[in-house]
Amino acid sequence: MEQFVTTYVWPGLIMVAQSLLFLVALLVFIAFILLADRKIWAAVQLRRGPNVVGLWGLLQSFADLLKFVFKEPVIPSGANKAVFLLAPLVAVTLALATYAVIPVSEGWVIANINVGILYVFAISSLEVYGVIMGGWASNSKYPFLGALRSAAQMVSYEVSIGFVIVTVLLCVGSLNLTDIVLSQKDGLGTRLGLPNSFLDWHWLALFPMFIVFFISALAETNRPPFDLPEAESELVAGFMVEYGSTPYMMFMLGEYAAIVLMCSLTTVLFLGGWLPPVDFWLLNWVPGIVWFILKVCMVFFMFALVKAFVPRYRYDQLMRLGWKVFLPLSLVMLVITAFVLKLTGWA
Amino acid sequence: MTALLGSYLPIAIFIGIALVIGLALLIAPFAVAFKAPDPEKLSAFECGFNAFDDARMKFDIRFYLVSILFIIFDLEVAFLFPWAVSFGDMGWFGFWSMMVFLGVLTIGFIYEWKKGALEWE
Amino acid sequence: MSGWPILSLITFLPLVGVVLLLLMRGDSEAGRRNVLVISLLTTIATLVLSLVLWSSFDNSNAGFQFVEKVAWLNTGISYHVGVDGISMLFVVLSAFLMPFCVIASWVSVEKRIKEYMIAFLLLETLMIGVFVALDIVLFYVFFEAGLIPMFIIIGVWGGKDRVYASYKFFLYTLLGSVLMLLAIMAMYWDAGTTDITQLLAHKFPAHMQTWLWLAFFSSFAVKMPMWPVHTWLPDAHVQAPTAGSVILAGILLKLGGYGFLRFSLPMFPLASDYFAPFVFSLSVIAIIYTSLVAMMQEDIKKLIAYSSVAHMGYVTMGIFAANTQGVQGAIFQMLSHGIVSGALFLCVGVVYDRMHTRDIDAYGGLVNNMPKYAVAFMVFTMANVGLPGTSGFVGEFLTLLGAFRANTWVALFATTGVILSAAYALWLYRRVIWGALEKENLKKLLDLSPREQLILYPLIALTVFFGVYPAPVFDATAASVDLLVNNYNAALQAAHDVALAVH
Amino acid sequence: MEITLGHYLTVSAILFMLGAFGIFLNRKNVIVILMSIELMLLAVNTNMVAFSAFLNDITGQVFALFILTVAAAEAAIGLAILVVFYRNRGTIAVEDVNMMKG
Amino acid sequence: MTVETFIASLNISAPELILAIGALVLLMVGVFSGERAAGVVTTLAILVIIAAGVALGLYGSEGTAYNGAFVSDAFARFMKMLSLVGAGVALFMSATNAKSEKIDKFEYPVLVLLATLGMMLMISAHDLISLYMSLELQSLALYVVAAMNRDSAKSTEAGLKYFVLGALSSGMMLYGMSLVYGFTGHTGFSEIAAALTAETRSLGFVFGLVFVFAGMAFKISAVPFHMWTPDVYEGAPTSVTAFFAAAPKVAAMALMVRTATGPFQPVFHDWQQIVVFIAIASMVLGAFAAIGQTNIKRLMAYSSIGHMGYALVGLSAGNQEGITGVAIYMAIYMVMTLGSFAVILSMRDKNGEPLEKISDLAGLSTTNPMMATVLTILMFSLAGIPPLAGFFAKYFVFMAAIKAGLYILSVIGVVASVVGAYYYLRVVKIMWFDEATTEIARVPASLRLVFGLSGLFVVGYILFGSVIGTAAEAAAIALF
Repeated sequence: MEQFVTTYVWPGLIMVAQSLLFLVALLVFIAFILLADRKIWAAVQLRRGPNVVGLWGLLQSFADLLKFVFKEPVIPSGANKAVFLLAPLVAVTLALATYAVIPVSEGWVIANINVGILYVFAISSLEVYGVIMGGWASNSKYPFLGALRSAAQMVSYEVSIGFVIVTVLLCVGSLNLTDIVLSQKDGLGTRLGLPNSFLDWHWLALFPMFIVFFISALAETNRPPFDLPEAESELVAGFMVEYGSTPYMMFMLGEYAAIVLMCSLTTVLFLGGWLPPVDFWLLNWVPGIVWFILKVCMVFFMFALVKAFVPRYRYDQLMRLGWKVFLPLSLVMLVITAFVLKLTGWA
Repeated sequence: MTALLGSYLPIAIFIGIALVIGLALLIAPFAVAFKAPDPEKLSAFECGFNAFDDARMKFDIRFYLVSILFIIFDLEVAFLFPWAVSFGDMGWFGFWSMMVFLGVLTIGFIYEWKKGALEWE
Repeated sequence: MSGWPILSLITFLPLVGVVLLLLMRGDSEAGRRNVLVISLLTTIATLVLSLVLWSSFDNSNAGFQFVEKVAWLNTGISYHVGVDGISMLFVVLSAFLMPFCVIASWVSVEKRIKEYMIAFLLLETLMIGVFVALDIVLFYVFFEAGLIPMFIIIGVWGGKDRVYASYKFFLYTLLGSVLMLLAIMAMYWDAGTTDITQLLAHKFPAHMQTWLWLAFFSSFAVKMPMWPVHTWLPDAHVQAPTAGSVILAGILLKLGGYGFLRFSLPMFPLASDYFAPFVFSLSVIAIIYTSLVAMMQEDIKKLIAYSSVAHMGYVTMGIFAANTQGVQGAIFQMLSHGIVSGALFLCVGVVYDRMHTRDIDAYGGLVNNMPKYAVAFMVFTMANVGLPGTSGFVGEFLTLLGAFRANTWVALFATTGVILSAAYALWLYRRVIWGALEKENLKKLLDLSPREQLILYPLIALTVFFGVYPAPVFDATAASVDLLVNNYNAALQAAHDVALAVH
Repeated sequence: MEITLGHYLTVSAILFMLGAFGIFLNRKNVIVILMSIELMLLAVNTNMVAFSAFLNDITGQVFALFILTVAAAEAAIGLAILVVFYRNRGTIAVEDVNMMKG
Repeated sequence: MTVETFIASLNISAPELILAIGALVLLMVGVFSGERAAGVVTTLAILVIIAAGVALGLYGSEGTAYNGAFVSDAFARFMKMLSLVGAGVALFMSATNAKSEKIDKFEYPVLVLLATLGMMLMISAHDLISLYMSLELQSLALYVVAAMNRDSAKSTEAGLKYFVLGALSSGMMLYGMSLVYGFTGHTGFSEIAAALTAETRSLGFVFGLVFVFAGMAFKISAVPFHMWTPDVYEGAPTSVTAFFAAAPKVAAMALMVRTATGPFQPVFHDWQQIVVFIAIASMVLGAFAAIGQTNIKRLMAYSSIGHMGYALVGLSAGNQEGITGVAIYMAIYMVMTLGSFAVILSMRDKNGEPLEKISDLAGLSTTNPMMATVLTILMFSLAGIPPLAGFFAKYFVFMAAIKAGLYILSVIGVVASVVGAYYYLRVVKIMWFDEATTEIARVPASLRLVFGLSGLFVVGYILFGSVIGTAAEAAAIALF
């Protein structure tokens, strides 16, 4: 009995506590990221953005949460009720579930499994289900079309993302995300004789892939300039037209969770995860999680700027970019990377 | 606790908790919010009309095409994963094997391209 | 022996005719004549060759002569041909009847003469092939291939129910022979060869013999045809064109009898002995029952067809009597029946060409304006009945004699068949030939044309000749038959000894 | 409770049967048939991987990977044929796949 | 794998490589020159097949390749040659009717090449994995080819049915393979055989065996897995049906023979029962179900079901004679089928519309004697009447069955062949005994060439049959 407690109950409780802590922190982080998104956008347009709730509007997201909770949940009469409600749940659960394998610092990861990147890839592939279910269950034309577009867009860019990830894997030789980060301690820069620094990270060695990944991430998460599915002028609000109250909010939450995840992945794959930019004692002393969050924020800042700066794509342009530019490009890069690695023996 | 359980149980717990949070959010308004449904409110969104027909209509064949292409390419990626992971342990033979595979894939890709499967407009 | 492959020549000479015919056009009047002339010349050449064969045949040799053997299909099967006393005369008979068929078809076949002749010449090759084959698979190939041209002949140029008749003919025969095919395979695995000469020397185990015998019986009995699987024959005969009937009755029926002689009796002596009572019963039933049925017929051809079944009953009876008289008689009966029944069908053809009906009631009093025809018809009717002095008598008498030696009761019942056959044959003759010429359309009929005389007179001569002087036939067959019967008895004796020794 | 090979085999057998029955008993929609086929292949993969693990032999997993790919190709072709069929007939109900009988 | 063994492997699989590369190149040729390239690509595809045939015939070295996953022996070469001939001739015939059947797309020859490649690999498969992959390569190409005429409801329905049942059978076969793998621990054929010899087979393995054979029975359309055949034969464009009836059957049969006599040889008594059962069922059903048919393509479908039953008789004997018989049977069957389909392809009225009813052949012997003669010969041959080739096909398989003591099987088989003869006779009857009703348009020279040659083959088998017999025997010896 006692043995059962020590081998199962305690570790289990610890896991629950860790997960809970991580999730709460994540949700809070997302809340501020949401605010940041609005603030940045506003700043680019020389507006103020939300500034009423709390100091500088810092509590805006929490206010929104309350607002949504107290809104009337409407389920359209023609909708398939179960699926209609399941869709946001699927969207948000999957978006959050992916974080289980993201290492925010050395050892700071919920599950340090050895097929981490596969897990991420698999779960993020599933996210399209939430969209499809929502669009289909609404039984309305706009959501239906929005869902189709959304799904087609997500899967199109998923392919390129897959190739990009494979390129990174070529350099690392492991599917474990922690290993991927650690392998960036000495990369291109070290091989060229420089000290350990941000030049070792994959963004430099695999620069084109970094760009492809970044843009694909935008498309994958339906961010502008690829927010066709939600194009307000065309499809009102895409697959979530019929949603209101927390179900709607859950889609938004899922979306931002996915965005942050993409930022985290960019960080892990290309920006050295929690590693400090330069191998310098002072910087090494700073906890890894700080560097990680800083990098995620930096990537998100780019996301937000893109949203603010770049005009929206047409749907055909979007598909063309995905299939006719990124796919061949990433394929060629993959081959070149493999060839160079084999030739230099760096793999 | 076995190693397998040790590394995958956290994921299950994590997903479980995420699910609980999601459920809580989903149920909250049903518990606390004011409800006054009426037929207009519950009808599907349409530009000022009642819906003409079932919304689950025929749609463009190209969506099917995209899904089929996705299936194909995503699986190629599935093949690439193990190859990439063990890339360092392989010699040139492993490299060229995959190049042949990708070559065939590329030919298929060129075929699609020329056939216009990738055109949207 | 003679150094040149005479058997192959006889067998495949008709094929040369086929090739020539294929190159011609048979549509026009001239083309038609060319077709007929070529066919006739081919068949006559074959006949001449076959007579050469007979003349150079060594009567004292009981084994196979004129043997040719070439490896074929590299699987143990060989192209192996040769004749002995039993088969040689059948070759001659086949070659002999063909020219008559060609002449008989001279005007009666109106459409598609070229295809018709091609089918006939093919059939000739295949029939002769059956008799000369000394490899059991080769035998089977020839045996069954004959179905194809015959099917087409009955189906295309036959009477109004030709489709039904051709199907029945084809499927009955096929069903019988495929079982034989399996038996042939089993024999191969037991004996390790498909060579008939070696198979004849091989002793098949007793239990196996039973099954093999039954399988062969299923094929030959249908072909023969024996009661109760004879029903295809009347249909086929009635519907077939005249020449088709001639070939059918004259030669194809003999394949069954030949098969019994070549395979069942010598290769499975124990089973043959065991089943002999069974065959006797069937034969007697065939003789009596089909004779009775023949009496009831309204159709001349059908009547003759049933009479053929009855006559074949004598043949099976003679064969399974398994003594010299019986076997000799059976062979002779087959040859004789080949000529006589063929001739009878030709006679029917003569009036059919004029009247286009075969109803007995449609005729009567033909003797008045067709005296030559009446004479010819009479001779063949008598021969069919088995009147002494015609070839029919010799065969029937000998088979009865043989049966008598084997089983008195069988002989007794079979003899009643003779009386019955006299009854229906004479009745037929009376109704068709005798009486007053009352029917209007019959009055215009002309007597035999020169062409018809050319067909019928030689056959009359032959019928009488063999009736009076059967020796040439017996001379040829004697040695082989003796060998066959001796081996048969020796095998039985040996088995008997073994059985005794075991007890 | 130890999970043995038998458990895996049972699960996959059940899955396989579900797939097979899905094909034979389904009278509604061809898509369901396609899904049933996928289910069958999934059962096979379960088998393969289970055997592979218990035999300590990598072949089964390699095989499973191949099956995955082929299954996808098969699904793609099946969908394509289904689309063409739908264009011609305007329906994908199982009972309407009946032009030819006998 | 060292460079030397790899080069050797490439050498051994040279014909396959030619086909594979050829298919890819032709795909590119086709797609870059647009739709009008169909004719050119078809011609080139035939050339590729010929090249593969030459490579196979002249330079084909024997041995195992790719770490034992691929084997080339006399048996493989014999069957591959058949497949290549079947595919090549089918492609050759398709050219004449491509336009009217709406298969004049360059994808068609490419798919045929790919399917042929699949067949070649199937025949040479020496490992469950390579077996499965090649089988699927073939099947996937065939599914598409069946639905090639996209605008025809019948063609797409044929494709759909073929796909659903084909996928089902693949699934079953695969499930069987997984059990075989699991209970023997190997996927290589030699290793499986060794494992089965070393220890008694388990119940799980027997299950797997049954599933594997069921899957293969489907591919050769043996009863009770034949349901797709009539519909696919009828629905698919006739040129495609001609292809279906010839090459894939050969390859699938070869596959069945190889697995039965290779990895599963130690459990001969287990699979013999299965094979005997499906052989009997196929022969009987093929014979009886064909009787009522009015569509000649359906008739050919049931005919092929029956013929597969006969070929299986040889396999069920399980001895070397049996395998020789199967090899000869498949060779002869293929020629007969191709010839028959050449005739069926020639059946079109004055407007070029295809005719498919058997009654449309009425009076063919007067309107087109040559065609009628050839079809008659082919029908009699299919019925197994000597001296035509079809007889010898049956002869050799039944010979083996008798040797193996399968008397009941043989009797049922020959009786079924008599019943089968009935419907072949019906075709002959309609051609020769009935009056002409429809006039058949002029037959293109290429089709005349094909059915003429097949007629000559069928008749001339008695003369040169030993050539095929010797090759088949060598092929069978290679398996024992």
